[in-house]
Amino acid sequence: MSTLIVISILAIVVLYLGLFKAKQALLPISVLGLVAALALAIMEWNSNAAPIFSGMMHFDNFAVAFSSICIITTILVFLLSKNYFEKISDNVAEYYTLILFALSGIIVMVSYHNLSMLFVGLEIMSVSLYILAGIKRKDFASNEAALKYFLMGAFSTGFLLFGIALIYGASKSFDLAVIAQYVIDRPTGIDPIFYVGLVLMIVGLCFKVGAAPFHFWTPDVYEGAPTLITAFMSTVVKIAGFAAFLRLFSICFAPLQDFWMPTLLVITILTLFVGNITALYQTNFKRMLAFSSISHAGYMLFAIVALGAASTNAIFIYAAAYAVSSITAFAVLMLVKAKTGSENFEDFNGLAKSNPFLAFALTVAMLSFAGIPLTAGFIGKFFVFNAALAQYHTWLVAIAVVNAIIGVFYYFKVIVAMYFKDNQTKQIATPAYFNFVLGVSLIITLVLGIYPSFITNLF
Amino acid sequence: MENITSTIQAVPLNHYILLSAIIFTIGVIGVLVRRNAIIIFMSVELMLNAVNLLLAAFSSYSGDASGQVFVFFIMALAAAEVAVGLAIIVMVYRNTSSIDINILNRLKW
Amino acid sequence: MSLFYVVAFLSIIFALLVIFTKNPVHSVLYLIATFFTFTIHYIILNAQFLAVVNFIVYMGAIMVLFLFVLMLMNLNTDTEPMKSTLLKVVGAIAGGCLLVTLVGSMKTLSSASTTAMDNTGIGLVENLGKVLFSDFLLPFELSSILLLAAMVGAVLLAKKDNKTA
Amino acid sequence: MIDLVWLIPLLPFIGFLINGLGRNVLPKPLIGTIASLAVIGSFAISLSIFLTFDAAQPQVIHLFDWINVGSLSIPFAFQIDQLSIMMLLIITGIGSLIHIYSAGYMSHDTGFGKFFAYLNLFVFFMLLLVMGSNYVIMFIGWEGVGLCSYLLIGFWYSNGAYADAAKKAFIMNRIGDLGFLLGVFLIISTFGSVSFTEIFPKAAGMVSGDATLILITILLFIGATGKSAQLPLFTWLPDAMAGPTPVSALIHAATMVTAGIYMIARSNILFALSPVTLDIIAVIGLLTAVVAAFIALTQTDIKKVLAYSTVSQLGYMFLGLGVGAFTGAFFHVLTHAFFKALLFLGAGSVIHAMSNEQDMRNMGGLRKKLPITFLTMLIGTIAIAGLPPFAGFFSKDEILAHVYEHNKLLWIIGLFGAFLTAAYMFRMMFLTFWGNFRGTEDQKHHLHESPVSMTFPLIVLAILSIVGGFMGVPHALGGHHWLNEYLSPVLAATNNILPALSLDHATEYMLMGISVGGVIISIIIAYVKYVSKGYVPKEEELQSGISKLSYNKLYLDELYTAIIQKPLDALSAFFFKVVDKSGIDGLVNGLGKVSIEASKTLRLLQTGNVGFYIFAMVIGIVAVLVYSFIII
Repeated sequence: MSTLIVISILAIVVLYLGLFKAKQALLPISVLGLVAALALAIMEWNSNAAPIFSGMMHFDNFAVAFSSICIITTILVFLLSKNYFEKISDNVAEYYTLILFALSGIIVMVSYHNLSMLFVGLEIMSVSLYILAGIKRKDFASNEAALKYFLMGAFSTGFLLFGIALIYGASKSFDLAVIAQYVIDRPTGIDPIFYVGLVLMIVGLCFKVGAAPFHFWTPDVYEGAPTLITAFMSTVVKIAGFAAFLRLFSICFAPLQDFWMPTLLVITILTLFVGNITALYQTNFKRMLAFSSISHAGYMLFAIVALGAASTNAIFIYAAAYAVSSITAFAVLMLVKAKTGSENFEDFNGLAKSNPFLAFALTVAMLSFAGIPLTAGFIGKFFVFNAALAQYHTWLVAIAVVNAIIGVFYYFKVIVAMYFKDNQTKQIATPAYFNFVLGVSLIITLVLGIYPSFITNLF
Repeated sequence: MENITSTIQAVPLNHYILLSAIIFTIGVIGVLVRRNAIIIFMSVELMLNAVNLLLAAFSSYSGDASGQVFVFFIMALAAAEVAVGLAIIVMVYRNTSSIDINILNRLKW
Repeated sequence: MSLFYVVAFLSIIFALLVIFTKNPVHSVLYLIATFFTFTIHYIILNAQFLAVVNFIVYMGAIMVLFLFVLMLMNLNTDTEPMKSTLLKVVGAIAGGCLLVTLVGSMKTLSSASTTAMDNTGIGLVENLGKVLFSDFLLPFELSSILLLAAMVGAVLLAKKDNKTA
Repeated sequence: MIDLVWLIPLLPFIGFLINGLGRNVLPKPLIGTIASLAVIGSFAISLSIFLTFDAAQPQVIHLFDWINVGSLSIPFAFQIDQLSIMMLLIITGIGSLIHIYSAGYMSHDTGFGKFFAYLNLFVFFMLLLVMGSNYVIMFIGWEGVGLCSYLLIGFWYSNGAYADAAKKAFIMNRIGDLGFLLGVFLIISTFGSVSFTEIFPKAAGMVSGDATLILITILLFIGATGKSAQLPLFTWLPDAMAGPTPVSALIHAATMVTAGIYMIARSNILFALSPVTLDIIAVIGLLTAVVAAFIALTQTDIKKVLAYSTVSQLGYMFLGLGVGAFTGAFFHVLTHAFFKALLFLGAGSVIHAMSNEQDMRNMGGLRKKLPITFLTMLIGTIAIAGLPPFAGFFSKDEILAHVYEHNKLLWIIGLFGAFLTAAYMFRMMFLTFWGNFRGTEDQKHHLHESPVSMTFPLIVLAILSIVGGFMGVPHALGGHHWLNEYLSPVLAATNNILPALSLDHATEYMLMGISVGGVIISIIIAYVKYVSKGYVPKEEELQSGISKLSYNKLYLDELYTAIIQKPLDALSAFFFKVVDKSGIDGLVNGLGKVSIEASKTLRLLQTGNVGFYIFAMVIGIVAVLVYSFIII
């Protein structure tokens, strides 16, 4: 709870700093505030918190873990933002404010204990993102991204709400504990509208995490939005979406697994294939990352399909691995784009010669995405697959492994471009902030890959 | 007031659900068949209102106020969404002089 | 009893008119009419406060904003090129399928809740206020963040650029 | 000593770090020294472990808990037993020699530091592969060596074809990895563990022919076909010759490509209980051995001949595994490592002297100019041809003896392949070292014996190729097969299931006699054709082998050519063109094309039109509703 308060107040403070033209103070204060929020969040670890505010919010270990990872990723995104926003807009303070608002919504999404909180948190996040996607006002792509995201987001919200309403109609409450009790009390004879509500909620949540066939917004919005915002969306937002998804299903709907599992299974498989196969043909690195994020959503959905004791852990590890690798990829992309002006694979040619460190960091990130051992991505995939195996989804794992192999090809396209192709280009100047972020991500990726016990036994 | 209460008691809850579903679907169809971003947006509002009605009906029928409270949150969202959405539409209109969603196809494939 | 059906019929008619009228301004007006029928529904449902709020917020604020933007953009005539008839039909069919499946999957509703509770007071502002400011205090406070974010964003996006980029 | 086992992989890794970070700073001699010392240090430790190790049970050295998830615990641990010790010796021993050799071979290359960094990294991963105490650690090594191989094949990436070769190697290996990974997941779901010491005792209690075991072993074997270049995934290996020659010697002859055999030998109990899989392995291995031998017959690139020869020899190893001769197959891994590394390094020496000329048609008469290279390569060639008492004789003979007992038809085909081996290997020797020099004046002028750093490893390997076979002298020849006894703890469970070799000595003598006799005849034929007649293959004959065949058949006076020579060449050309280039490459490229086409088509769904997106969403929602409520 204190984390949420700190972040909300921080957002307002930053907004006022912008009013007083204290631009230099924006970044340090935002980062410091987030560090404080992170510390407050971690202090709640194992405090056996009970639901607070009449069961609205429950800051349990799940919430602590996911809010920590979201806050850390946001800090990394902020560190990359040095000088970035200034270039595209005058209203730098509003940027920070909106990202912080979105983050506060995300904190709500990972700690809700009542559907109204889920709804409010989700909408705080979404509304902030609609704005952030379109913040390059003069840029047509950014405009298009914002409008597409907004129209489709609002549309999907309608379905989510309809689902919530139906679940309320059946269970007569928005409280997760009451809904769970409603399900447990009625092994048979659950009101049919409850099932319909459940399916509509799956639809709404699948839209937010970008699962097929509700993924269509993802590539366009990711490509059109400013790169830094894309980085934020594809990491923090996606993780929050999954945390909310998992929280709802593990608390409320676990007993109904037989009902929703087949549906989600089909969605998962579809997501994996659509993401991976479409990514193969992309020539634009950013768009490839968008499709790859769809396929990663597929892998994370796995852990929800195979909902069980291991799911939380699996998603957490996968999300952590995915977040740091994405941050690296977007950081390098921003640097390359700043120099060459475009985002295609050819722009990475010869990077290994001109900027060995950038190339190495990106290589490790790609290997991690591809799930090559000794990187965090392998551990993540291993846990997710293992969770699925534990529920006897052997052939599902087989499909996922096939997809993992397909995925390797497009990730290696970048590595090939960097190492096996020449391009007489000068070195890209890397600001210290970027080196720091890349270094941190690199270390996290490798350490998690080699010694994952830090976080594998949290839950 | 007594008159109204007796009225509601005669209407089955199913009919409210049906009405909401119809209005909701009309909203969906509106989103599907129109190209004007503002009309699409209005159709989304129609969908949200269908949900509001549903929640209010459930709330009244079960004698639980929380459903009606939830309607407030949806209204708050609707207000926020309208502000942001219209701002986005205005922004797009300034750049393209159109609010036809079909011209938004630069980002694809 | 028949009041509900009359109003429901009107709601559906107006809603259909919203989406099938060519002139955007007319659409907005039909939407206002639809919302008005909703207000009546709320009254029938004994949700008096909700009825008032719906009247003020939707019809008063939101719809005015819509009209304002339409006028601002000078879109009050039917300039919108309509989708081809085929697309319209396909869209309508898809929507129809949605309705059928939605209703179909809710097929046998449990009969227990077909009649309303006799608790006539819950829709009054006093009761709602109690619930809102006790149980739902946190989401209520959080909606302020939502509104603030929307406000900041709307200003940010829609204001005129002072820089001529 | 065994406590120091973690140092074995660590030393090359440190070498990798130093050379990787200091590749542009450190002087070349220092880089070469560090890299070589790192591997030599590992070799010293391996050797001392070899000398002191006498436990009957595998020793597991637990480093730390790597992954703990539910009941499944995957430690980061090394397993030291007789099998891994032998592999360690090979990897670090031959690895050291090749590092020393590379210091001379690569001395003019601009990517010297990078090269040694990759090489050290490769050794590190290879050591992980053989030392891992469970399938997941093995998989780390498995992926790691693949990655290094990829980087090293594409080392001279400025040549586009080389980068393509790297890509091909990569794709084929990924197909193999798919099998391996699925196998591992199936093992997890079957046994609830990935550690060898837990799985194998459990597996030993299962019935032979258990369906799950068969599935597991087939999946693992698919993994092995990718890494060890077996049909149908063998075509990447010849292309991988694009890499620097020491890489071919180390990775694509001595170590990485034998990983598949190591893996199967490691899981011997699983395979012993799946007779179906063993039969598949035997057939695939034999086919690979013969097909590759045929293709090698007409190759003109000296490294390609060796590459196909490697594929063929790997086929023999799989054949051995398939007929249950686990010791024999592993024995062949060891001896093959000696003489194939020797041959590659020798070829490297030739290429070095010829200023990077690889085509044998431009060589000839080199034996006087490169005496050490010639002598050592001759030893290697005799060894691979299988003349006693050189190393290859004993190992190949042991495999063929098992095959003979298993199935006579397989034996005949295998024996035929062995004759082909002798023929193409001596063809290579004669074309390269006999006759007159056919290169340019410039090259002739430049001819020189290689520096000591390159000839020293050749000499060491030549000695090993001579004496290496004595570790497995069969009882028939008065030996007691030391290797068999040494490996018996590892294969104990398997030996209880599979019958031991029961041939009497007279049969064994007969088999040896037939194979030696046939090999000598093959050598004589090659001598007559390439030395006495001085035949040099010409471009157009290679191009149109099949069409010319039908034309020339009409001439009866060319009976010999028509009956023996031409069919062989034609078959060779057929295998090369149809199986290798169009068949398998076509299939792999086709798979690639299909996915790319799918990608193109799927991509078009992303029309950019919001209306369409929303429409698709609604369809999706209807589908989900229908699926949830009506279908289920």
